[in-house]
Amino acid sequence: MNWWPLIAALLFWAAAWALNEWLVRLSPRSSSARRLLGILVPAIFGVTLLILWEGMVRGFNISPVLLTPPSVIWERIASSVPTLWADFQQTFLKAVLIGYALGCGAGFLTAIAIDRSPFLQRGLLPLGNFVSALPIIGVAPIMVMWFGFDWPSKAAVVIIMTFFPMLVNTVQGLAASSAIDRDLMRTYASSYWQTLFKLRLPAAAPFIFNALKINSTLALIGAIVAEFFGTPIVGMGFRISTEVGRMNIDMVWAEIAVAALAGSLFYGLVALIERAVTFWHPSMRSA
Amino acid sequence: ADDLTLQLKWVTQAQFAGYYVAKDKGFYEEEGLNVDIKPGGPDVAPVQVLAGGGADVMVDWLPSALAAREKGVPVVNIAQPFARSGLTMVCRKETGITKPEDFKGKTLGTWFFGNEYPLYNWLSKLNLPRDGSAEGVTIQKIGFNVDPLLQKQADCITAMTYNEYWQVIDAGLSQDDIVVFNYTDEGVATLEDGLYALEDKLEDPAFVDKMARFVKASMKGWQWAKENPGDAALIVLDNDATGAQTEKHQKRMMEEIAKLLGDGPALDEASYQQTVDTLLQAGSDPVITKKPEGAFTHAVTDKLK
Amino acid sequence: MDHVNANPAIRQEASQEASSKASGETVVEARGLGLTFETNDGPVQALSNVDLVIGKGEFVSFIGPSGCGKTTFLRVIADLEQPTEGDIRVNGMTPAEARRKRAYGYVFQAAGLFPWRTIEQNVALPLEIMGYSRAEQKERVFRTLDLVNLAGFEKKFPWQLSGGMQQRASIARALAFDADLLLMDEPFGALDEIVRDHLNEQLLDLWARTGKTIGFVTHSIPEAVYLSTRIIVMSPRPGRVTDVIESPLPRERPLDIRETPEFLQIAHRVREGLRAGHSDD
Amino acid sequence: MDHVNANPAIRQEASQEASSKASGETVVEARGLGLTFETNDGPVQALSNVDLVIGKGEFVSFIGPSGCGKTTFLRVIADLEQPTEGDIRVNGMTPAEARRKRAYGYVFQAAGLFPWRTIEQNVALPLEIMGYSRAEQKERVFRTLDLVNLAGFEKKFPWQLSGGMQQRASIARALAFDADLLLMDEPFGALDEIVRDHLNEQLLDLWARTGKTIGFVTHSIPEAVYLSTRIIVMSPRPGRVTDVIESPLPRERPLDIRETPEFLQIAHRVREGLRAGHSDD
Amino acid sequence: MSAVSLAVSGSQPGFLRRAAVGRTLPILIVLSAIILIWYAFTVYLNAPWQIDAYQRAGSEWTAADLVGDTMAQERPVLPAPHQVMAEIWKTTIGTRITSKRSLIYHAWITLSSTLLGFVIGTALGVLLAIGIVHNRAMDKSVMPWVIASQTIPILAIAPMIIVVLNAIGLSGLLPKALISTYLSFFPVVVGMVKGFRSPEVIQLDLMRTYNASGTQTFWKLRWPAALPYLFTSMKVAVAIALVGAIVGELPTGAVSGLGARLLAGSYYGQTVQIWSALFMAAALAAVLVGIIGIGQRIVMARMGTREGERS
Ligand SMILES: Nc1ncnc2c1ncn2[C@@H]1O[C@H](COP(=O)(O)OP(=O)(O)OP(=O)(O)O)[C@@H](O)[C@H]1O
Ligand SMILES: Nc1ncnc2c1ncn2[C@@H]1O[C@H](COP(=O)(O)OP(=O)(O)OP(=O)(O)O)[C@@H](O)[C@H]1O
Ligand SMILES: Cc1ncc(C[n+]2csc(CCO)c2C)c(N)n1
Ligand SMILES: [Mg+2]
Ligand SMILES: [Mg+2]
Repeated sequence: MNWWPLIAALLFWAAAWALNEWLVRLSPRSSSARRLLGILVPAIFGVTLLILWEGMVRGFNISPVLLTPPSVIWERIASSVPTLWADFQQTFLKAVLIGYALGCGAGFLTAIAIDRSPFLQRGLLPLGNFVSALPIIGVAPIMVMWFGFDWPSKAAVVIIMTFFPMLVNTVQGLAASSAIDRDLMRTYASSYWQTLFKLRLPAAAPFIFNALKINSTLALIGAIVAEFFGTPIVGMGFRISTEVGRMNIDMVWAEIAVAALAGSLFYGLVALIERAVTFWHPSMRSA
Repeated sequence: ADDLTLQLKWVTQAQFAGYYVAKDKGFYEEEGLNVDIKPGGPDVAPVQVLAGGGADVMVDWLPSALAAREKGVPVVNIAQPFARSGLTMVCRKETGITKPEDFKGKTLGTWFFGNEYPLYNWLSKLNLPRDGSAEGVTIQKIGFNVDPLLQKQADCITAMTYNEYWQVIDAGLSQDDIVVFNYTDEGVATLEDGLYALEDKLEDPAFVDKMARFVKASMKGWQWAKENPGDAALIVLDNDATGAQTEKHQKRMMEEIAKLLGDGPALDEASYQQTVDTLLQAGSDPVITKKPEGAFTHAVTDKLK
Repeated sequence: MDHVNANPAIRQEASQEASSKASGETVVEARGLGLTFETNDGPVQALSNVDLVIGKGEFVSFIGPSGCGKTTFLRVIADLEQPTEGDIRVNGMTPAEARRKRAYGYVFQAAGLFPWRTIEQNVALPLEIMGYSRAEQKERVFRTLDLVNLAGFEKKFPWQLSGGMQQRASIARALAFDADLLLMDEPFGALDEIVRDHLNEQLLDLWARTGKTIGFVTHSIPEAVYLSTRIIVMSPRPGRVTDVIESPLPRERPLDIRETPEFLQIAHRVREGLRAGHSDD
Repeated sequence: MDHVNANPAIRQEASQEASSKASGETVVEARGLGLTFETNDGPVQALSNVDLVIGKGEFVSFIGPSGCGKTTFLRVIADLEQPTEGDIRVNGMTPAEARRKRAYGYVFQAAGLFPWRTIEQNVALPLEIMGYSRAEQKERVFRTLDLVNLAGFEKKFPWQLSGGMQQRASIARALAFDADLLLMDEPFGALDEIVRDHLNEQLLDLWARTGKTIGFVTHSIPEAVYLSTRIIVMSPRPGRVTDVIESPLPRERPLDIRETPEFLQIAHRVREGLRAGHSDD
Repeated sequence: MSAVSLAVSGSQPGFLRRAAVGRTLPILIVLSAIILIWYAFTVYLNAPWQIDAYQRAGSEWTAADLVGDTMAQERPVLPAPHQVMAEIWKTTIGTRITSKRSLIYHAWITLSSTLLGFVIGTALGVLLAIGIVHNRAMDKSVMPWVIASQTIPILAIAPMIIVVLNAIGLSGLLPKALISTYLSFFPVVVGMVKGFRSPEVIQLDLMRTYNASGTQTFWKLRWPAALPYLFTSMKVAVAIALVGAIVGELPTGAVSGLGARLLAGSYYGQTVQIWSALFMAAALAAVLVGIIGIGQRIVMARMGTREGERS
C-alpha cells in the first residue's frame, strides 16, 4: 500500500487546522470582519475536507462506483440543475416541510396534553415512548400502502420520525421553570394557560429548539429514505436509489450535496430563530 | 481449500438454490473450494461489493453489469446459468388491459435498479410516452412487493414468474383475474442471473481455474436442485437467517426457476446481443450509450468442456 | 407611649384585642399553625403553634433571626406552602380561595424576574395576567417604575441590572396591581439607606392612602419600628412568635420620628426580644 | 479623630498617601478606570475615571446608591469584567494573573450555590478545586459552617434553606480557603441585626488575626464605619468615587464603639457623602 | 445505596403498589382506547379488498361477515390487534429463542447493535460537545459539518460504508452499530452543547474566581448542569439508535434482526409479520427509553432536585 497520500493528507489537515486555530484567536474590532471570520472558519474546514476527499480518491485510485471525487460531483450538479430542482421540490418543499410542521406540532401538542392532564401523563407518556422508534423502513411501506405513492406518505413518515424528539424535549422543557417563578405565577392566581404561555413555554424554549434542530435533519433523512419504498418517479430519495442501480454514483452524491445544503440551511434558519427567541438563555449570552 | 466469496443479487431464496445446494451437498468442497455465500437485497449493490473487494464473484443481471462496466468497473460475465428471463408485467383484468397497447393512460409500477430499462424499451416500441399523460403511461417506482396491485394503486406491476406472480395468486386473485405479459414474448427480455468477476483478476490463470471449478460445482448444484426441488427448497430454508420464508413458496419458486435454467453455463451470444440492443434503445436516458466491449468471456466455461 | 405594653408577658391576648379594635375586619387569622418540612435528612419544623390575627389596614412586620420561619409564614398565607397543623384563614377564606381571588401581592426575597422579559415587561406581567388594558398597563408600569427610581431602565433585561435594581423591579411588579393585602419578604434588603428611606416613605404613603394591609419581613429593627403598627418577633427552630409589639407611633411618620425617645424605646424592646430568641438557640 | 479629614475637597491624594503609609505594599491599584457596558439599548457607563489604591491589610468598604457600580468595581478587581478604560493592578499583576494565582476569595451578591450540591459540598467546592486533602476539607467545612451558624445543615440542599442561610453558606464558601484578599459583595444583606453583629465581629477578628486585605460592599452605614479602615463613597451613573473617608477608629473595636461620638461623626460624614451622590442623580 | 431504595426512599410499604396501580389504570384505559380505534380502522381499511373478494367469489355477505373476515385476512392492509398478538405470541413464547423464527432472537440481534451503537454514539456526542464548548475553532468549524453530515440520507450511503468497512476488515456487529452511532450521536451533540452552556453566569464566575481549570469547571459545574439535557438527549438518541440498527441491517444483506424481518415480511407480503416486528421494535424502544427515564430519576434524586421540578 502506498502511504504517501495518507501522510500528505494528515499534514494538510494539520496545516488547515492550525490556520483555523489562528483565525479564531483573532478578535477583530469591526463586526463585519467578525462576521467574515464566522463564515471563513467553517468554510476553510469544509474546503479542507473536500480537498482531502479529492486527494484520497485520486491518490488511492478508489473505484468510481465506491466514491466519487468532489470535482466530478460538482460537474454533475452543474449539468443536472433541472432534475435536482424538481427532486428538491418534491422531497423538501412538500414532504419535509409539511411533515416537519405537522410532526413537531403533534409532538408539541401531545406534550401539552400530557402536561395538562395527569391522567394522560400517566397513561400516554409511556405509550408515547412506544412510537419513539417505529423504524422507518417498517413504517414507510405501510404509509405508502395507506397514503399512496406521492408525497403525503413521505410526510407521514416524517411526522412519525419527528414526533418523539419533540414530545420528549417539550415534556422536559415544561419542567424547566424554577420553583420560585412558578410560585410567583401562583400568587397571581394565573390560569394554567397564562402560566404556560408567560412562564413555562419561554423557560422550555431552549429544549423545544433542541427538538426543532434535531428534527430539521431527521425530517430530511426520513423523507429521502421513505422514497426508497415507492414513489412517483421524482424526488431526492427516488433519484438516489435509482442512480445507485445505474452506478451513477456522482448523481447520488449530487443529490446528497443538495440534501446537505438544504438541511444545513434549514438547521441554520432554526438556529437563527432560536438565537432570537432564547437570547436570554445563558448559553446564548456567553457564546 | 481455496476461499471464495459469492455475492448474491437478492435475499436468500430458491432463485439461488443451485449455489446453496452445491455448498450444502459438498460439491464445492469436492472441487477444493471453500465458498462463502453473501445474501444481497435492495440495499446491496453487488458491483460495489465486488469493486470494494468484498467478493470474488457475483450474481447479477446483465443490464446492471453492463452499466457498471460503462461506469468504469470492468466486470465480466464468466457464466450464465439462467438462459431465460422470468420478468413479467402483471395487470388486473378489470382495468380492461388485454394487450400491451392498452397500457395507454394506465399506471405501471416497476422496480428500478436497472429493471426499468426493458420496460422503457418496450414502451418506446409501443410509442407510449412515460409522461403520465392520457396518451402515455404513468410510471411509479414500487417497492419489492405486490401490494400496489392488490391495493389498486397501480394497474400493472412488474413481477417475477417465480416469486411475485405467486404472491398475487396467494393473495386471492385467480389466474382469471389477471393478465400476464412476459418480457420474453414481447421481445424486450434481458439476461438475468449470471456470474461476474473483475476483468483484471481474470488475467490470472489460477483465478480462471478457480472460477472454472466454482462454475462446475455450481452447475452440479443447479442440476441437483432441478431434480429435487423439494429438498432444494429445504436447503434454502436452512440457509435463510431471517426465518421468514415458507417451504411451500420456496418449492414452487424452485420449480419455476428450473424452467429458466439453460443447458449449460456458457453465455448464449444471441441472447447477449438481444439484451444489448434492448438497452441501447431504451429511450432518452439510456443505461448504456455504446456497445460494450469484452463484457463476457468464455474462458471459464471453455475450461469445463 | 401608653400603648406600648412594656411587659412582654402580656402578649397574644392583648395584641389580638388591640388589632380587632383597630378595625372591624380581620384579614389573616392563624390558629395553632405548624409546618414541618420533610427532607432527605429528617423533618425540619419551620413553624410551631403560631397564633396570629392581622386586622384590615394593619402594617405588620415580622422580625427574627435568619431561618426562623418568616418566609415560611408568608408563604403559608399566600397558599404557597401547606401547613401541617392548625388552621389559617385569609379574608375569612382558605388561603387557596384567597389566592384565587387575587387577594394579595407578593414580593419574594429573591427578585425572580423572568430573563426573557425586559424590566417593563416584567412589571407588566401581573397586569397582563389580570387583564388590565394596554393603556392601563403602560400607565401603571410607568408610575411604579418611577416610584422605585427605575425610570430609564424600562428596556433593560434583568441581567443588565444591579442587585438592588432587580429587587426594586420586583417591588414595582408587586405594587403595579391593586391587591388589598401586600406580603413583602425583605423587599429592601439590598438597598442603600437613602433609597431605602425613600421607599419606606413611599410605602407608608401608599399604605396610608389606600388602607392596604401589609405583611412585611425585615431584618432592620429601625425599619420595622418606623413602618409598622405591630411588630411580630419570632424565634428560631421551630419558628414561634415570641413577642408582639404594638406601636404607639402616630400614622403620620416623618423620617425624623426615628430620633424620638418613643421610637428608640420600641426599637430597644424589639432588640431585646430578638436577643432573647437568639439565646434560645 | 485627627485622622478624619473633615474637608471633602481633600480626597484622593490624601487617602492614597494614607494607604501607602498604612503598609508598604499595595494590593489593588486602579488608575483612570472606566467601564462601559454595551446593551441592546445603548451603552451604560458603569464606572468612570476611578483612581484608587488599596494597601495590604486594609479593610475598605464601598458604599453608594444602588446601581452605582460597586459590584462592577469588585468584578473588575476579580477579573470577571474587563475595564474599557484605564489600568488596574492586583498585587502588582494584571487581575487575570492575580486570579490565576488564586489571590482572592469572592462572596457574590446573590448566593449562587450549586443546587445539586448539599451545603457542605458547596462549601467544599473551592477546597476540592484547590486540592486540599479530604481530611482538611472536612475540618475546614466544619469550622466555617460553624462560624456562620450553619452547623446541623450540612446535608441540606440549598433550596431547603432560608434566604439568609443561603447567604451565610456562600460566605462560608469564601472563607473556607485562605485567600489574602477577600472581596465581599453585600455579604450580610439578608441577615438580621444580631447575626450580622456576630458575623461583623467574627470578620473583624479574622481580619485582625490574618492580616487579610478586604474589599467590602455594603449598604449599611454603621456596618461600613464599624468594619473599615477606609470607606469609599460612590455616586451613580457613571459610577465615580466621590469621597474617601479614613477611619480613625482603633483596630480593636468592641461592638459598643458604635455609640461613641467619633463613630457617629464618621457615620454622619458618610451619610452626607451618600446624600450628595444621590442629589447628583 | 441501591437504585430502588433511593427511588422510593421515605415511603411506607404499599407505596409501590399504589404507584403501580396509579399508573396501570390510566395506561390500560388509554391502551383500550387505542385498540378500539385500531379495530375500527382494521375493518375500514380492509373492507375494500374483502368486498372485492366477495364479488369475485360471487358470494352473498352480511355486515357481520365483513367485520369478521376483515379481521382474519392473510394479507391485510392493517392486521387486527389480535392477529398481531397471536403472531408475536407464536414467535416469542411459542418458539425456541435460538431458532431463526424466534422474534426474540431477532430482537436480540438488533438490540446488541443498538446498544453498541448507542454507547459509542453517546460517548462520541458528549466528546464532540466537550470539544465544541471548549475550543472555538471546533465550535466554529465542526458544528456546521456535523449538521451537514446528518442531512445525508443514511440508507443511501450505508451500502458504501459497509463495503468500505468490509474492505478494511471490519464486519459483523460493528458496521451495523456504526450506523446507529451515526444517527444517535447528533441529538447528543446538540443537547449537550446546550447543556454544557447552561450554567448561570454567576456560577461560571465563581469558578473563575477559584481559577478552576477547564477540567474542574467541567466536572464540577458544566457536567452536573448539563445532566437534564443529557438524559433528554439520550432518550432521543437511544430511540434513533434503534432505528439506525434496523436500517443498518439492510445493506449487510438483511440477514437477521428486526430489520431483516421487516424487509422479508414486506417482500413476501406478510403484513402480520411486519407488524409484529414493528411492535417488537417499538417495545424495545419503550423499554430502553423507560430505563433511561429511571436512571434520570435516580440521578436527579441524588442531585437533590426539588420535588416537582423533576420531570
Ligand atoms: N423547602 C424546604 N424544605 C426543607 N426545609 C425548608 C424549606 N424551606 C425552608 N426550610 C427550612 O425552614 C426554616 C425556615 O425557613 P424560612 O425560609 O421561613 O426562614 P426565614 O425566617 O425566612 O429566614 P431568612 O431571614 O434567612 O430568610 C429553615 O430552617 C429552613 O431550613
Ligand atoms: N451585564 C451588564 N450589562 C449591562 N449593564 C450592566 C451589566 N451589569 C451591570 N450593569 C449596569 O451597570 C450599573 C452598575 O451596576 P452594579 O451592579 O455595579 O451596581 P451596584 O453598585 O452593585 O448596585 P447594587 O447596590 O444595586 O447592587 C447599573 O446601572 C447596571 O444597570
Ligand atoms: C438491486 C436490485 N434489486 C432488485 C432487483 C430485481 N430483482 C432481481 S431478483 C428479485 C427477486 C424477485 O423475487 C428482484 C426483485 C434488481 N434487478 N436489482
Ligand atoms: Mg426568608
Ligand atoms: Mg451590586
